[in-house]
Amino acid sequence: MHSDAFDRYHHHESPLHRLDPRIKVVTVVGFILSNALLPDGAWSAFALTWLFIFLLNALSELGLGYTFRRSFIALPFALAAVTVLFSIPGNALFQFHFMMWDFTVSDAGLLRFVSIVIRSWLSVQAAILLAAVTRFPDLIHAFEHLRVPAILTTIIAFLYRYLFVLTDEVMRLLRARQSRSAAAAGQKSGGGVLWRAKVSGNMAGQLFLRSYERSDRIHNAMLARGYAGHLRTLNPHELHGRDWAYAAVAFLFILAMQFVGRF
Amino acid sequence: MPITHAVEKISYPDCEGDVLKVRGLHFSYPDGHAALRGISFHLCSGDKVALVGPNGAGKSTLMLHLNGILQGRGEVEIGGLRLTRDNLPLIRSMVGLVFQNPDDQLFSPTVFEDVAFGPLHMGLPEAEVRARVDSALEAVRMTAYKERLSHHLSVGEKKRIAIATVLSMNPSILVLDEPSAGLDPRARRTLINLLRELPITMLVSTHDMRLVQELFPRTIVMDDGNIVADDLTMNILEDAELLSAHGLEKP
Amino acid sequence: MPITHAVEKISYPDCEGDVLKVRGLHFSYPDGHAALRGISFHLCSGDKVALVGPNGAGKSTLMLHLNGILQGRGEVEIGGLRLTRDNLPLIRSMVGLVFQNPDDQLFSPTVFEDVAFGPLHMGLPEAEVRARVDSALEAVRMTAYKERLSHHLSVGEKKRIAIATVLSMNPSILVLDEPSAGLDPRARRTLINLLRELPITMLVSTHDMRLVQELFPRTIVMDDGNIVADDLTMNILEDAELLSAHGLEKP
Amino acid sequence: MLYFPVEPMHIPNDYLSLAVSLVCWAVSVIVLRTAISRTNKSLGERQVPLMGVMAAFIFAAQMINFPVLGGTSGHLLGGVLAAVMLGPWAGMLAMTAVIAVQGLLFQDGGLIVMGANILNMGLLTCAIGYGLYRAVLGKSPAVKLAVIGFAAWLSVMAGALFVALQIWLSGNAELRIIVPAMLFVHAFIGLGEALITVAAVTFIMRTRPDLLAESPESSRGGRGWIFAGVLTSLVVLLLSPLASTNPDGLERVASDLGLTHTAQPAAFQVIPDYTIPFLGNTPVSTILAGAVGVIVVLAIIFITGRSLQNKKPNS
Ligand SMILES: Nc1ncnc2c1ncn2[C@@H]1O[C@H](COP(=O)(O)OP(=O)(O)OP(=O)(O)O)[C@@H](O)[C@H]1O
Ligand SMILES: Nc1ncnc2c1ncn2[C@@H]1O[C@H](COP(=O)(O)OP(=O)(O)OP(=O)(O)O)[C@@H](O)[C@H]1O
Ligand SMILES: [Mg+2]
Ligand SMILES: [Mg+2]
Repeated sequence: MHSDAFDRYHHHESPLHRLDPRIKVVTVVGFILSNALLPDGAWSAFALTWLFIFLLNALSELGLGYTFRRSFIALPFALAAVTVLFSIPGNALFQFHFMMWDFTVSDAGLLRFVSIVIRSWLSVQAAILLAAVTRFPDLIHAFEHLRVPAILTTIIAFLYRYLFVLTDEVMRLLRARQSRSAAAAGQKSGGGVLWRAKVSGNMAGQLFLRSYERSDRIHNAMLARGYAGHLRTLNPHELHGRDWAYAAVAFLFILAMQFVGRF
Repeated sequence: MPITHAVEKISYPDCEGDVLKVRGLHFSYPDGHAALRGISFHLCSGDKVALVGPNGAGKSTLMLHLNGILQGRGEVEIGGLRLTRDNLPLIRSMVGLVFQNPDDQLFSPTVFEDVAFGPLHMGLPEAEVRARVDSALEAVRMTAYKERLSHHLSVGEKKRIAIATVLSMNPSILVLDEPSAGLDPRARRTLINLLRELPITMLVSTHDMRLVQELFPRTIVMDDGNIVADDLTMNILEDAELLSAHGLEKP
Repeated sequence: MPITHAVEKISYPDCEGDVLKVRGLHFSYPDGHAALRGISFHLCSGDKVALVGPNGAGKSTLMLHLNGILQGRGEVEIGGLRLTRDNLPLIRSMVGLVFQNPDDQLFSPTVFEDVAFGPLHMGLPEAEVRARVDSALEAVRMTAYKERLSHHLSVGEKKRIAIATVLSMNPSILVLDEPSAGLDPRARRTLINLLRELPITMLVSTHDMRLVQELFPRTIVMDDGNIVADDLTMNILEDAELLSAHGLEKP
Repeated sequence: MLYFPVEPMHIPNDYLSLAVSLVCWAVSVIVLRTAISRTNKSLGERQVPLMGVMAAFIFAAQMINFPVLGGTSGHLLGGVLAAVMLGPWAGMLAMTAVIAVQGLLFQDGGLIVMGANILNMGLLTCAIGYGLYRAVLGKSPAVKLAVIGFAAWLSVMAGALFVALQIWLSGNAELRIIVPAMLFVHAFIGLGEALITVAAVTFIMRTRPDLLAESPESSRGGRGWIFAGVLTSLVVLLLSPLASTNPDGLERVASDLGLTHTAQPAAFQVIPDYTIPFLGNTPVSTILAGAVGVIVVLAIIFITGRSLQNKKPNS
């Protein structure tokens, strides 16, 4: 079995893939921040930003609609912003009653809601693109260079490596339980909720022990290869002219969006 | 010593698949990889069949279809009952699936709890559950281990307990995924004897060609999602061309 | 086909243990379980030795002593150098230990980083590290995999990369714990050929008696923390009594 | 799909105002900075693979579910389990790594709001979990399990309450609605968390009691954690009913503290999210405020990174 489904990286030889990961991280963060700073209802800026993402999609050789398609997985979260509809006073569009509350959807609320969903959706697309054109280990390197403490990046590197091993293990545990979740003919099956919860807890405990013991073995393997408490890595990354050029373009674009969005 | 099977003992193919019938089974994983490309075969009551083929042939994928953990296009019939979403729980009580790694099968702290999971989930009364656990442990000769912690057992012991966890559900067919992997010769021998004695239909995937030769009168060879041969083991093992074409070796 | 070794090719015992010498090694785990009870043996340059014995015999425990991950009572000498706390880093660069499960050995996200881990921690300069990685990957014929992510590899590929991770440290002795477990026949064959070609002293624990027969002129049998036999493989495999007493089988 | 986001608690980007997001980032960075220096100090060399694999464990364990009712299922968040098994600081780092990967790789929770997500799901849960557990360290297994179960439930409620408060402070929801709604839903989710956590710890107690040995080494936590845990719990326990039954009171407090404006007809309406007072509520002011906030946070992260870099021997 494998959990390749976890992989967000898609290998191509595009200009975006070749960019230095630091530049990619910094510009994506800048891009997302810029989105957050756009005022509600900055439609033209939203549209231009989306075009920009479209353009990057094209550059990445992933296909024009790649991030667009992928971004739908994040859409259910739009529900979380529903409360905005009722929270901003303005001209009432319609009203309804639910349990002990009265809800009023106002025009301002609607505007805010739509703006939040769009901004969030644009940001998600940028993040999806980043993960699709940057190998995760390079992403970790980038964060190392951006002075995220080494211990955190190391934990994340191990997490990433063993994510695949352990989720495979979980999948197999879940399958084993599933395949024994049987019923006799004409009989109610499943057991009580408490019992089911206990079984899940047992599985978590089981997984914990195995992970714990595995970390012991990994530590042994590291010792066997000379580890003495500090990790060393080679830095494979170098900043080129094209990286700076791209950074400059992205920065100008962000400034332009802020201008378009506000005036 | 390899046992060569007297031909008259072999009952193949003398039935219409009363225990298991698979017809035109196709399956692709979500990432688009086609793992099964039209599998058809059947098992008769009492059959003991080996499933061999190189890594990635689709053996495990096929096994996961037999009790509906995966559901592809095509038909699976267990004991004359067509597998559908509605009768999944019932089917699961008829097909006992044992995974390669016993650690994946044993998720409870004690042996008893693990063997009792199936019957408990089926909603059987307590006395019946206890009786089933006892007879399943008896069958794999691990009665003394009832109160032990699964975590501390040796691999060979775990393997046997893993088999008990499905025997306790009184399955009509046992499906084992690579049961002998990682066992030392003694544990492997014990397992072979156990499998030989269990009076139940079984389908066993393995890379261990000696096990195939010793234990299974009939062998199915899979490669790349297809069944490329389904014949008496002795015929298959004689077919050097077939073996080498599918990365297998004569024992 | 099993290869039977011509007797004149065998160089045992014609040295004083210039590569590895173990004398009177005792070890108990913290829980009091005595896993090694006085182990003594030696390896000569170029030796390829199998270490066999039932589950729990202490094979893995012994291997962990050879580069000081565990330290028991007794003496371990590598290349004439007595293993002490001070020369641990040096010893670890001389003993290449490969664990059974490649997922425990390949802990870095990419193949390159994993193979470079050892040389980097030996403090070698960058150019030297890169050269070592290249030649190690060359030796296991996985050069094309340098930039791959470890979790994408098949078990057989992982096994080979795991061997490369220690080859890159230019060890004078290779210690492998059950290298063939879980491999399909083709991958197993590739591994056997690789081990046969590597011109390096090796000690290999395994349950795979055919591997022993094919590859190793000399075999050490362990049981219950003791070495119960240390002889030419052909002699050991003929000694039916010895084999059955220690849960082994002739291939 | 193999990966499914399990908690309705990951806040996406832009659902919090920039100001609230940045404040949460600042708080998280400060706490994590301490966690890092503590674990660095007490770091047995085997802690690095241990924490990494444990983070992967939490990630994987979140996929273990059990059917509850009508197709819904219970899941594990894991903060309390991590804190009890690894100690508070290591637990926080492991949870942070999990949330970071969920955000970076799976877009489950945004980058800007990651500080808030870390605070809600990683830091609070570990503080409550370890603090309460630490208080009963010498007691009988039954007492310990009961407290762990309660802590697990409370940790989910704490996360939910903080999410609600952050959304409210961002001006995106009314207190009177969001708090009861979040708490109501999570009261049930919390039960699942409690059941799984207790069963998992019981399992470990039975199979490897040595891992739960009562040796509060320095990598675990001192008695100070009891104070931290109980205090956090009290805040959650007192604030939840207050916010649900008497939102006006809380709103008044917030506006008195300058967190929200009361000048507007509806008390909950606007917050001074990213405006600079003397420039008024103009676009320029908003941009400047945002920029200032970003600079402040970057400075904090930078200084933290530097001070840590200096402490470590060069490797
Ligand atoms: N979860 C998955 N997602 C995508 N592809 C998968 C998944 N699991 C298996 N595959 C692929 O499906 C094919 C069949 O896999 P399967 O595990 O059934 O092979 P197998 O015959 O059991 O091999 P082995 O002998 O190694 O156990 C392989 O190519 C494998 O890479
Ligand atoms: N960490 C440990 N704590 C206590 N006992 C242990 C530990 N690891 C191994 N043992 C015990 O020490 C003995 C030797 O174990 P070891 O792993 O060396 O056996 P082995 O020969 O490698 O077996 P296998 O063939 O199953 O790998 C066994 O009885 C085992 O139960
Ligand atoms: Mg398989
Ligand atoms: Mg071993």
